[in-house]
Amino acid sequence: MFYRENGQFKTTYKSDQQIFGVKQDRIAIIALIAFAFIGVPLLADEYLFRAILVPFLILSLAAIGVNILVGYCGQISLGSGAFMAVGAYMAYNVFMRVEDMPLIVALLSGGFFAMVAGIIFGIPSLRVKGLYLAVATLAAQFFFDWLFVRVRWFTLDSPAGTAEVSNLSVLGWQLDSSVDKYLFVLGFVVVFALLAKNLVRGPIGREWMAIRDMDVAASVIGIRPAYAKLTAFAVSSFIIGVAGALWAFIHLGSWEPLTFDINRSFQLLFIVIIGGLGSIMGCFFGAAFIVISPILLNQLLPWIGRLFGVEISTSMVGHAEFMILGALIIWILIKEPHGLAKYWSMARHKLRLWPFPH
Amino acid sequence: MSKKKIGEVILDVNNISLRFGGVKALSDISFNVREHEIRAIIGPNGAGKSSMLNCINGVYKPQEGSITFRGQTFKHMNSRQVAELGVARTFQNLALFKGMSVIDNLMTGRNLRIKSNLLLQALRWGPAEREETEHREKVEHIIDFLEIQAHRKTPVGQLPYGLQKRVDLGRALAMEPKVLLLDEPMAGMNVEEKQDMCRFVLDVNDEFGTTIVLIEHDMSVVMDISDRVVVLDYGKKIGDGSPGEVRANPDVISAYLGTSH
Amino acid sequence: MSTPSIVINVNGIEVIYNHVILVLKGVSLQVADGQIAALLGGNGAGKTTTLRSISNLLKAERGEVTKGSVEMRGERIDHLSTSDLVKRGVVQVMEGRHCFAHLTIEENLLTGAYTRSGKAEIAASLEKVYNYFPRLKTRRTSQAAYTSGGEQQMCAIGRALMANPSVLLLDEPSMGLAPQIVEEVFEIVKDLNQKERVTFLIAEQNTNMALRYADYGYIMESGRIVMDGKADDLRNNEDVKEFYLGMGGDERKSFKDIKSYKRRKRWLA
Amino acid sequence: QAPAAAPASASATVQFFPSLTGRTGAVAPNAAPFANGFADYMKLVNARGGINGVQTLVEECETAYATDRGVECYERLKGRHGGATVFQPLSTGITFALMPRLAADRIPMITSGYGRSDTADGAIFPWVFPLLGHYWIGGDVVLQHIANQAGGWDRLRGQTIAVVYHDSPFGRELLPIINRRAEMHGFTVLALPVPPPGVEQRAIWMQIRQQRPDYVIMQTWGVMTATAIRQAIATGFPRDRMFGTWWSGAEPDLRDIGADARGYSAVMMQHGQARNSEVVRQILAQVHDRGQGTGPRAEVGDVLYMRGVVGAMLATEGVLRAQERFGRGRHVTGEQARWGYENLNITQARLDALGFAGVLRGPIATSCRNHVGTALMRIHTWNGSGFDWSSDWLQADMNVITRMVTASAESFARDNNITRRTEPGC
Amino acid sequence: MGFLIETVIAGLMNGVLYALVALGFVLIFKASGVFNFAQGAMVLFAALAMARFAEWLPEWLGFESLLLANILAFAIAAFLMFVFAWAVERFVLRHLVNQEGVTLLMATLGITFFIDGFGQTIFGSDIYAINLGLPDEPIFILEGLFAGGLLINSDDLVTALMAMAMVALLTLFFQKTGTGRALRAVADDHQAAQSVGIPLGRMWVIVWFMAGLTALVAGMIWGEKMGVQFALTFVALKALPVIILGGLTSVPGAIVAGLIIGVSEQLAEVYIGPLVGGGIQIWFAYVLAMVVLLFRPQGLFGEKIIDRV
Ligand SMILES: Nc1ncnc2c1ncn2[C@@H]1O[C@H](COP(=O)(O)OP(=O)(O)OP(=O)(O)O)[C@@H](O)[C@H]1O
Ligand SMILES: Nc1ncnc2c1ncn2[C@@H]1O[C@H](COP(=O)(O)OP(=O)(O)OP(=O)(O)O)[C@@H](O)[C@H]1O
Ligand SMILES: CC(C)C[C@H](N)C(=O)O
Ligand SMILES: [Mg+2]
Ligand SMILES: [Mg+2]
Repeated sequence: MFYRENGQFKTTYKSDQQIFGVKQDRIAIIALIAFAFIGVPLLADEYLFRAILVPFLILSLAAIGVNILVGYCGQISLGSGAFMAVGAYMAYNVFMRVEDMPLIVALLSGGFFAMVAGIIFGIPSLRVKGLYLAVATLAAQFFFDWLFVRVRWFTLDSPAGTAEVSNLSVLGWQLDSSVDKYLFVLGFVVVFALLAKNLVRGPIGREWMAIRDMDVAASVIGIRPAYAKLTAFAVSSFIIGVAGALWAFIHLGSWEPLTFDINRSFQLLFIVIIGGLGSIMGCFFGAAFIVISPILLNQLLPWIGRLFGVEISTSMVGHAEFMILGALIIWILIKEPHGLAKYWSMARHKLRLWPFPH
Repeated sequence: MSKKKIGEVILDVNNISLRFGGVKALSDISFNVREHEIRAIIGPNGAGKSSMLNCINGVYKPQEGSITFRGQTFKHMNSRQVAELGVARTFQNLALFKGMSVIDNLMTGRNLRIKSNLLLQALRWGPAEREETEHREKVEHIIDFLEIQAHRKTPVGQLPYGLQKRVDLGRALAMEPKVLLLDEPMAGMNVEEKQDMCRFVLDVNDEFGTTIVLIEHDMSVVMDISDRVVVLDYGKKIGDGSPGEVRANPDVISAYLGTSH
Repeated sequence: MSTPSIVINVNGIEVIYNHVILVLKGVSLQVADGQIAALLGGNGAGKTTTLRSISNLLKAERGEVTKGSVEMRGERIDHLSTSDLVKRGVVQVMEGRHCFAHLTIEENLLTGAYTRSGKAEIAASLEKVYNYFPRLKTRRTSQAAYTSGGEQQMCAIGRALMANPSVLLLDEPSMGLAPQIVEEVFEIVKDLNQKERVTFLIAEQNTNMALRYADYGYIMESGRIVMDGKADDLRNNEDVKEFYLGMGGDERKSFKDIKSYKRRKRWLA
Repeated sequence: QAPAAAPASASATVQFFPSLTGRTGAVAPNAAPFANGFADYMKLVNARGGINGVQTLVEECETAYATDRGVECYERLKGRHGGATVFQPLSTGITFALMPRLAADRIPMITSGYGRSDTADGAIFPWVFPLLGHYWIGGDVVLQHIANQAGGWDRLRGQTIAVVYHDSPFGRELLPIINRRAEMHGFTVLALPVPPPGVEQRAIWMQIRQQRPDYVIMQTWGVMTATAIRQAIATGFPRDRMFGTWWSGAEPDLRDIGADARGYSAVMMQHGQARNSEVVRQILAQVHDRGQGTGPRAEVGDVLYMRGVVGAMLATEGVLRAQERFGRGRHVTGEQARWGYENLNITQARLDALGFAGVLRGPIATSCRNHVGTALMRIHTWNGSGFDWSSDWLQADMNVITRMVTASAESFARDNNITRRTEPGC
Repeated sequence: MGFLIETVIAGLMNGVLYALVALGFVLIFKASGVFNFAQGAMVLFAALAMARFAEWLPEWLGFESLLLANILAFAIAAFLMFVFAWAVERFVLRHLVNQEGVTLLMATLGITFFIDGFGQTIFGSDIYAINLGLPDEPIFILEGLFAGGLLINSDDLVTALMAMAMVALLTLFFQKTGTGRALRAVADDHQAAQSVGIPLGRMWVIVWFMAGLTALVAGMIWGEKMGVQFALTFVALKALPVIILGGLTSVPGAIVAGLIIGVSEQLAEVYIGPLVGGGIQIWFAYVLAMVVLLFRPQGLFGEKIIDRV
């Protein structure tokens, strides 16, 4: 009845090391995943799938990648958009150029190439720190934006330099309807989220965090900063690359480099910070916030206006949306610099103590 | 108490000099540390004590001199190598991983011993899981030993200073080092806590035979527990010997101890 | 003898960090004008937190005073900003040094005089600080980050002196200082106290030193004041002797002979 | 594959025209007048009594010229108010992203003067209508105009033409026709991409100063155009050798520069500024004078405003055409409207009746093979405070264009496993 | 040869403008440790205010003097920047004392969103002109020496002078005044700065106002050359490689790096660009800055990054 861990004695370290230590958590998560796979397809409509759920899931995935690098390893990156682009374009090339290429392999290969790019552009991190590094990663952002526009080879020489894919299928399963697309993306996201969680709570995750928190001390206890940073770049950009490929293949179907421009990088960083640095769960909260709130504002404002009998023009809505979003972001940062994930853990903490606080 | 057995020289520092621009942090320092002993380094503020430790574990690269560790001689050390050779240390200005829990901090101390690769870790499968559990057991021993069970999962940044110091020690212990370098482990503690800390240090020294190099300003601690003491002043060595000898050394008295002690 | 007026009056404060962690559970203490008060207690007892709530540095740590009040000479100061307090002469030396890493030692000291005007007076204060800590003078052009731990501690104390304070809150001033310097620091404290009537509240682990110089002492344990009294009385209290001064009976026990056995403190029983 | 007539549903008493706008951000100066013209004309249609009595309804959704926002807007609006009739996304990037979705949702898209040029081939792109022109036509006409001025195509041989373009699908869409013509007539193309939003063009204009091309063609949009012209002034490139395509030749681009920009020309998809046209008079009288104007009154009749008006006219005329087949005075579905757009035949008389005399030239007639309807263009030139026509009606060389369109559409069909429609007339 | 010189001059002039925007970043970073992404939005906001008031005031008050309109508009814009600085402190920074760099950076992105929307709401999103009365047409000099002469823009020269003056003033301010020292202290450690009695709030208002003024000057000059429109915010992105190349904390660094980047990207675009398809300006500056960082992680003039145990 109560949310308690009392009485759930952990007799082995193994059980103490589970992802969700409290039994109720475990049940809740499993129920949530089951609901996502079974309940949501029954309830949601086309708009929800296409305009909200699919982008939400893919951005969550990308944010997990960013969080590994920024939140866990402490290397601020503003180049995530570029790694999404690398994932998208390379997956596209693999998919189109190789006969009978299975979709999943193509998507993963996008991740692979993004990983290579990530490692290369991660090399400055061995010398450069903090905000200097952040700006240096913009080099990746602008370089790849340029590359995919300029070098026609990447877009199979299409005249306008766009890429498109159609008729996707996995082992005979046609990904036509929005439900199919949603389920496909969901599957990817769940698997990757679990793998990522395992990494960050394991030895490599501790190396990353150690580098983040105090790199000199980390090297004194035998952690090689180069290895830790580059693996973080690799794992992170792999995940981001896969997310990029999903975004292009599943969400858009047809895209251009602008899809992955610097605003995308900022957006991802927002997700991670609003959600909570160093929290996988936070990525989902952050993505939900960033995906839903502009849309919600955009639809809500005219409605609110009408309540008061004023017609708010589209441009006014557009500007107000910017202002409110900006203000909301600041507000969240002020209220909880550790992001929405902190609320999550605080809520659990309180629930655990409830009804006896302190 | 049984007289402990002090062994051969394990760490030999030869003619180390270290400069930062115009500042001579260390000039021509030599001393050695024997296996199983507690070796204290004392000296006034800015004497170069911390810098000495930094040279030993590769954070600073001295311009001159060499360091011999268990028979191998190095011009200067490399942090990773030193860690692999079995040297661990704690820091004067707490260098913990603030965002991580106590357990995770200690677990980083075991990272050198992790064998499973990234893929296994991601899947948390078989060997990786088993390995993790083994290391966790070791770490739990240390946690028990340092009596910080209650704080296992607290992010260390939120712990009070004194406990952070303990975690710092724990992280070093988790490496199961041959030699442990402690930089003012008892600063900011009251007597009771210092007593605890001394007990830990002595226990480590006794039970695991760990060699200890200790920097400390509290003379009573130094006098009570160390076997031999080096005294630095303005980067120079001005004394070396048993606590008693050092306490009687007039240079040391004027430079460091003052008259009231 | 008239009782000296109370300068700092902390009135049953509760402090919560991060909205959840209750750290101070009703702490009250008074520091009288011209007094040296010592705040003693183990790690995590809440000494730093108490000082922070007086100097109003809690907010930056995401902590807040949820109950009680802090008064200075009868006037509530819990809503004043730290810089206003400094202007009124209340200055805190933070635990763990906190020197301005990129500024030189001298620049660090000069920022300490931020609230003051008058070039000559500031120059005089600077001279005074250099007199107290000659070591700082030799390192004056070095960036603070590149000085040793002890040098930074001196810099932090010196910086606070530059504000010409009337109430000085010292958080573990002796930490990391060589014994001689510790002695000097306390001599400086006594000097300022006697010559310039500066009031002190010192959180200290070095109980021995603190009680030697202090007039009055408070002992904290897990967020409460568990004992207070004249410094001399505390020094003779059996528990304080055993736990804070390390004396079993009358002899100081050697650190070497500590047993893992611990006696429960009487006031916690 | 004409859809069967659907029973008019009771709820659908209005015909819904979603409007994807760019009222914020770097393209706002240019995209906002379009949206205003579009909305005002729809109001005019309603004031005139609707489309055979069916009232039009416009709902805007702001994309700020960003593709993913465009996709969200599309998803949001497509099902509203009885279903979207037709989308006009006002961005080539967004048209690319929407194309795969149209067939599944059975909603057509009008891309007047933007989008993929090869969508002119309705046999392969049944849902897309680049009515009145696409960039290949525009490019061809500009070159024709330049050739005419120079004294014939052969005079271009050996000359250099620089193309300053928005580095996006929009900008690049112009290049194939220019390159094709360059091959045919032996001039050199200097392609100069400008990264959006286009505020940094100094280096490009330095290059132009160095290479001294004979002409500059601009495929720019939003603030990029104004910046280009300012840079041309700063580097002394003669304005009368600069030619824009229709999105780069409107008042907001030039107003603040004024006299310094005199001589700059742009190819127009038929209409330009039309302050004195009948339709403008009507809009002023029946919309603005009744206090229902969407944007500032001063802007009514401006180039981009008129383009919005024309866009709305095409959208409603298609519905009208569809009603002829599926039921007069009834709401038509997107699929039915598609049929209407594919079977347009707007004669000059009809245009005159609608108030477009002197603005557009008919007939605008479409078919399965021809989703453009007409390929007539004119050039106008900035006189320091407004535009003057500086050419006759010009007709793109459809021999060249159609071949390019078919080849490109075929290759698209191959890559995407689309089969050419086979019904009669295709 | 003539063209090379022209390209270099064009680069230098661009560089001056980058430097002006970069200065705003440096100011705020140096004085509060905040990496202020809103600098670009501030440039836009200030320029919009200036442009619109210069247009509105003569209408409202019924005078015609361009000079007067510009002066008044400048004063109002400056006042708005002060209000802005005050609001930023009051509503944002005050509540974020002692937070990590990234958090502060994100907060400035929030500010960016806010003023982008706010500025366009009150001032509109069309293209507006700032007319300082400087001639736009180029001057050609040394026509005897080079074919076609050397092209110079007179407004470029004015710009360059203004930038120099600002840099000189700011450098003096930081190195020589007590406030300058206090600002640097704040950047190092918010809490400690508080503890010595530095009023963080006032400091922040001061620097943000100063940065606002730099933004105004930069916006005015850009606006004069290019017109004022939303897209101006993107110019700020160009200032980023400048500040890391020059060093986040160095005022002269911003200028030198601005010039280096201005010239080198111009040369790169003109001479290398055509070989690889053009448009390399967009990344060249970043890659250049990144490569330099590999050798000097703190930029050319930045303070050495300190990490000690
Ligand atoms: N910023 C913070 N966030 C959360 N908890 C905190 C924070 N600062 C202190 N605490 C908690 O408050 C309690 C009291 O800490 P405080 O620093 O006041 O102790 P102290 O008496 O000064 O100890 P020490 O002698 O070790 O410095 C501790 O349990 C600590 O974990
Ligand atoms: N990285 C560095 N750069 C410049 N000078 C340094 C550096 N590290 C240490 N120093 C200088 O070297 C001298 C010795 O410093 P060290 O930290 O070793 O002193 P210490 O003996 O540990 O003193 P304390 O007891 O105060 O900690 C000091 O004067 C210090 O300023
Ligand atoms: C108005 C717009 C449709 C024009 C735009 N530049 C494009 O083709 O993308
Ligand atoms: Mg030291
Ligand atoms: Mg404390």
